[in-house]
Amino acid sequence: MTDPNTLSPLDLDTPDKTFLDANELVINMGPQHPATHGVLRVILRLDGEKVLGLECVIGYLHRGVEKIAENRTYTMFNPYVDRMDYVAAVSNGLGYCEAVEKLLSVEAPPRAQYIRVILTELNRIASHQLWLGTHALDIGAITPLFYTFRDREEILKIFEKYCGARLTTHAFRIGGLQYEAYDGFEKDVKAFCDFVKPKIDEYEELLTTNRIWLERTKNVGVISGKDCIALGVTGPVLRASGIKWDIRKALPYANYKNFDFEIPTGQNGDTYDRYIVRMIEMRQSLRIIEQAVAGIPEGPIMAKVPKVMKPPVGEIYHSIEAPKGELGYFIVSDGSTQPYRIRVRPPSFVNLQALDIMCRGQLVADVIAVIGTLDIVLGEVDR
Amino acid sequence: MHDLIQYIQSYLGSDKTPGGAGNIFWATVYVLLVFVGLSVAVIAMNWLERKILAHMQVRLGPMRVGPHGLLQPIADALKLLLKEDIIPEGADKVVFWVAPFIVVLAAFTVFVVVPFGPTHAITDMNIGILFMLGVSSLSVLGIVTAGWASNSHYPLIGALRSSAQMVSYEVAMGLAVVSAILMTSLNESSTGTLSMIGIVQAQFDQHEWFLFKFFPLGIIAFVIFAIAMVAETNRAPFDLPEAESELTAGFHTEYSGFRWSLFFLAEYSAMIAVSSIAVTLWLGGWLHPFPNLLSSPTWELAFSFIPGLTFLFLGALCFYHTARMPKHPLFRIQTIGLAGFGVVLALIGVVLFIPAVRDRVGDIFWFSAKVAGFMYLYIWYRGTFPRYRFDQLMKVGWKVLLPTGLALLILTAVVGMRGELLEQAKGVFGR
Amino acid sequence: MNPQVAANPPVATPFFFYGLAAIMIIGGILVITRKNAVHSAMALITTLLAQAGLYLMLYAPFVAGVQIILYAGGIMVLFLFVIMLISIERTLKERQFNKQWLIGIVAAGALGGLFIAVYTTTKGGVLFPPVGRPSYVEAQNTQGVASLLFDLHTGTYMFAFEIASLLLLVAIIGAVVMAKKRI
Amino acid sequence: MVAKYKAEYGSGLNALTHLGQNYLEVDRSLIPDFLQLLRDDEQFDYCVDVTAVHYPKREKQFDVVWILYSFARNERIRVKTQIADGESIPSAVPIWTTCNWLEREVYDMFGIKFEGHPDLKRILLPDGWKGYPLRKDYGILQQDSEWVQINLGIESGQ
Repeated sequence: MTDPNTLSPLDLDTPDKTFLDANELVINMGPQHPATHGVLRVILRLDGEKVLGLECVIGYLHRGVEKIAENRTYTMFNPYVDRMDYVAAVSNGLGYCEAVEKLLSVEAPPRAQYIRVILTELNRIASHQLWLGTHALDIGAITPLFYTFRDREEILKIFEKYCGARLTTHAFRIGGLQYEAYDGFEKDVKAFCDFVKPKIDEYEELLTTNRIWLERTKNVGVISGKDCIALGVTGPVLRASGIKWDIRKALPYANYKNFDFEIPTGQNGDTYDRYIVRMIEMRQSLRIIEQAVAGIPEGPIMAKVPKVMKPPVGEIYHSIEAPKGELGYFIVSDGSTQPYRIRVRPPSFVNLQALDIMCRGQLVADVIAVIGTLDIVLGEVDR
Repeated sequence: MHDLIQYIQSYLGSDKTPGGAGNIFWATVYVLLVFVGLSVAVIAMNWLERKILAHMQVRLGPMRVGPHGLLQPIADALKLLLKEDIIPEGADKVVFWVAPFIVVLAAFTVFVVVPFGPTHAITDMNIGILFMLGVSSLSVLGIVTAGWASNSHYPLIGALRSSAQMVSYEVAMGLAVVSAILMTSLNESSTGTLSMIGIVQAQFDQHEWFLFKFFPLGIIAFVIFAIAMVAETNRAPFDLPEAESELTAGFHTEYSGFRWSLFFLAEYSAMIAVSSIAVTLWLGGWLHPFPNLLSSPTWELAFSFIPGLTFLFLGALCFYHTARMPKHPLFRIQTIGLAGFGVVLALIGVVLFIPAVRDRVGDIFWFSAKVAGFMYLYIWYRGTFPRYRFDQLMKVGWKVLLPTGLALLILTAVVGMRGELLEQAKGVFGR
Repeated sequence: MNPQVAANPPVATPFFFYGLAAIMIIGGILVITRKNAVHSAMALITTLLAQAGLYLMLYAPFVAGVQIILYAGGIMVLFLFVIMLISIERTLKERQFNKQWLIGIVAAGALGGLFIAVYTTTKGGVLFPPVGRPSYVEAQNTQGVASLLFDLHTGTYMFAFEIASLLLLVAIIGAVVMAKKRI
Repeated sequence: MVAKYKAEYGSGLNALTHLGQNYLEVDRSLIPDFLQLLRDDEQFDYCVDVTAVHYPKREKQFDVVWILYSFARNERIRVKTQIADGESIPSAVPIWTTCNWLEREVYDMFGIKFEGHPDLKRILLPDGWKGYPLRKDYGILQQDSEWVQINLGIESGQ
């Protein structure tokens, strides 16, 4: 089934056959389960508490986003992408807008680019904060959830002030931005940066050196860089496995090449490394935001885009580094106002495939930790 | 009639527990008092846990039902009692019925020997501590049967986990307890005892809490017990049997309404019970701080004022918050309620100053205060720690606590008998 | 004469004795007649607890405590543990009594006969000592057990006790070896 | 690179660039071997996505698209091939494990069968569903009403 070259051999423990005859138990986790982050159903095959294998059943949230796209114009489809990864709606919008802009061969003006970067990075922090809270909650630490939600609130307030929406923001338009940054936008963002830095220290204080946290996350859900590549796993999970790859650096989009930031990597590819990588990513995002706020230029915020968009015949694949990994849009245009086909390459969907390999031989409690650490959003998995 | 009154009064001058004096009337009164007190404590604990946890987590907690959510536990209790009692289709009805009662019975029965004061216990058993450990271990039966009778995977796994957990931590717990019992006998005067009252008395006689005896052995034993008792009561960070993110709610997933509330009641009273053991064994039970040093009548008088002062302080706190209440007509009833609550607390405080009362409740107050400290620790743990994984839990129990406990037991014996041992060594080598 | 016993005459002794005995017998019958193994185990627990009550009545609180902590608390939990992992549906279909019931009845009859014989021959003697004997004294029970077991001069069961614990240790190791191929 | 393979495969291979993105049009017959070659010799070790596009008016109705990325070259490439309705195509799971779910999704949405796929079944839609929603002849309001009525007990899922 799998090529041994691409996939390191799994240490698959078959139950010890003794006269007591190891009991194999099949457990159905979800679709209604507090730790599956939505409506994910995981069928676990257990030997006692040890996981022999698992299968994900997904599609409970399937809304046919790709089909909807074929029946909407390019502009009309823009808000729909927010509903996929609803905790990182801004990133979704950025990917879509940039893909269509490429198809139209226009480029958003610099000021718009800067604001886009600020909002996207803010959204990355928000997404990671939500991940941290729920992940810690899954592992049993209930307090970080409230801390992260308190601080995420500040980001949502900025979004709300900017575009009126908190969750499904629809912040960007094809060709730039609809709204000019409100008065005091820079000040708010700067204040937020100053506000959130000690807060991130606070999360770390609660967890990073907590012995139980270390025991629960170290060497749990280990995946090697090789397996990550074979499975197409991207984002923090890939970086925690030691592969220094971030689309913001590898294939820069927006104006990320203007900013100075680092790509954090881990060595072991375990849950703890993924936690550390995401924590550093939050700080790096703050760095980007600070640079962007300092260098935000004056100028128009909207490129010249026709009212009725009719991209020339052709196809484009454009991807960005969403908080969860590579978020790609493959758009086929037939020259009409409606896209002929839009394919979304969802990071959560592809990353979720790795769940099986990461959980084998671990315990039930680790499945929870691994689902958490993969940072999936079922809205994006099922689309 | 007169005989009856005399029978009732005859106990009052006694220096024994009602059980010890064989006075059935007062024993019954004590049983009722403990039962009511415990229920009130559980209700208060419910409110406190929610409030304290909330404040640890930068939120307010219950604020709507009553001033500062004071009536929330009552509302919860009402809701639970009125809820539909669901018995799952495939469940084993009889066992499903019986299981919560086993748990509650086990949790409440242990309070028969808990010494709230030298005479304030229902009875003083010769095997007090053994009885407590034995009966509290029975609650495992209820948990296991509850999980099995639900006929569902999650409860079954939860039940298996909790039984394995409780059985293994009982061992470490037992070792720590034995080392404390050993301390009762390891001095010049006293002989060993298993009686709860006797253990506290021994601490008084030996002029130190067992926490500090044979430093640091006492503290280590206490720490082992303190860890094991959290595991015994299935609380965070050892709350795997009811790990909601993994097993939804563990062994009581299928329970609802009244039967579920019994589990809740049992969990909290078990927490109080094990805390009582810890207080009795290591923290000097009902003794106030420095009972030997500060034993002059003046100090006794000063200490006897503390319970009343505490309640007055709580009352004052209520009045302070009454003053801070929003001055809005919608809040009028709440403001009045809070003020009323403050008045009740202050009245209790005043009553506690009456000499006859003062002399009798001092012990109970100190005991409760120490137990309350442990309750706060429980909440603190819950707010701070992530949850252990099952194998790690077992590792901590068997590979860390058990060997430490064994070594500690031997060390305690050696240190306690060092005089005799030296003597013998002299006898052997001295010639 | 122990003052404590004198001050606290036992209350309603026959009532409690017969009550506990009845519970024990009913529990014992339920243990063998219930088809559901968990129900049997519950009945057995009841029996063991009633037995602990009888020990208490015999002024042997230490033994009663050990009975609860070991049998009812420890061993029965492990029993339940194992029973739960066995499919109940399968056990329900199995035959409850095998062909050895005849031998069983003979053995039980012999044991019962022995009890009756001992009871009748020693009535008023060793088995039911008169009130006031030292063995009544609750306060000395724990120490009494300990001195019987461990005292250098009066202890007669030290060797037997140690042998029994060694036997249990061997049993534990054997169980581990049998249950787990790789240790 | 392209020139080398062009020489080898001739008309079966066509290299194009659109909007600065390279893509290869490959004949259906070359498919598993050429993908294998791309991974082994050209270091395209990361399969970003597998998808399909439906052109009902064409004779060969489907475009199957592999989007590949090479970490070593930092380069992305698309491989396209055309197949007719009902035709199957070799699975790429032995080459990139990630194709497992991606191919399942393509099967789910377009009904394209992948030979040698370890577990080809529907992934997003329920197992008993009839029809392939991303085909152009499948209306946006269309549904498997039979399935809805049987499994959900309601008239319509709209």
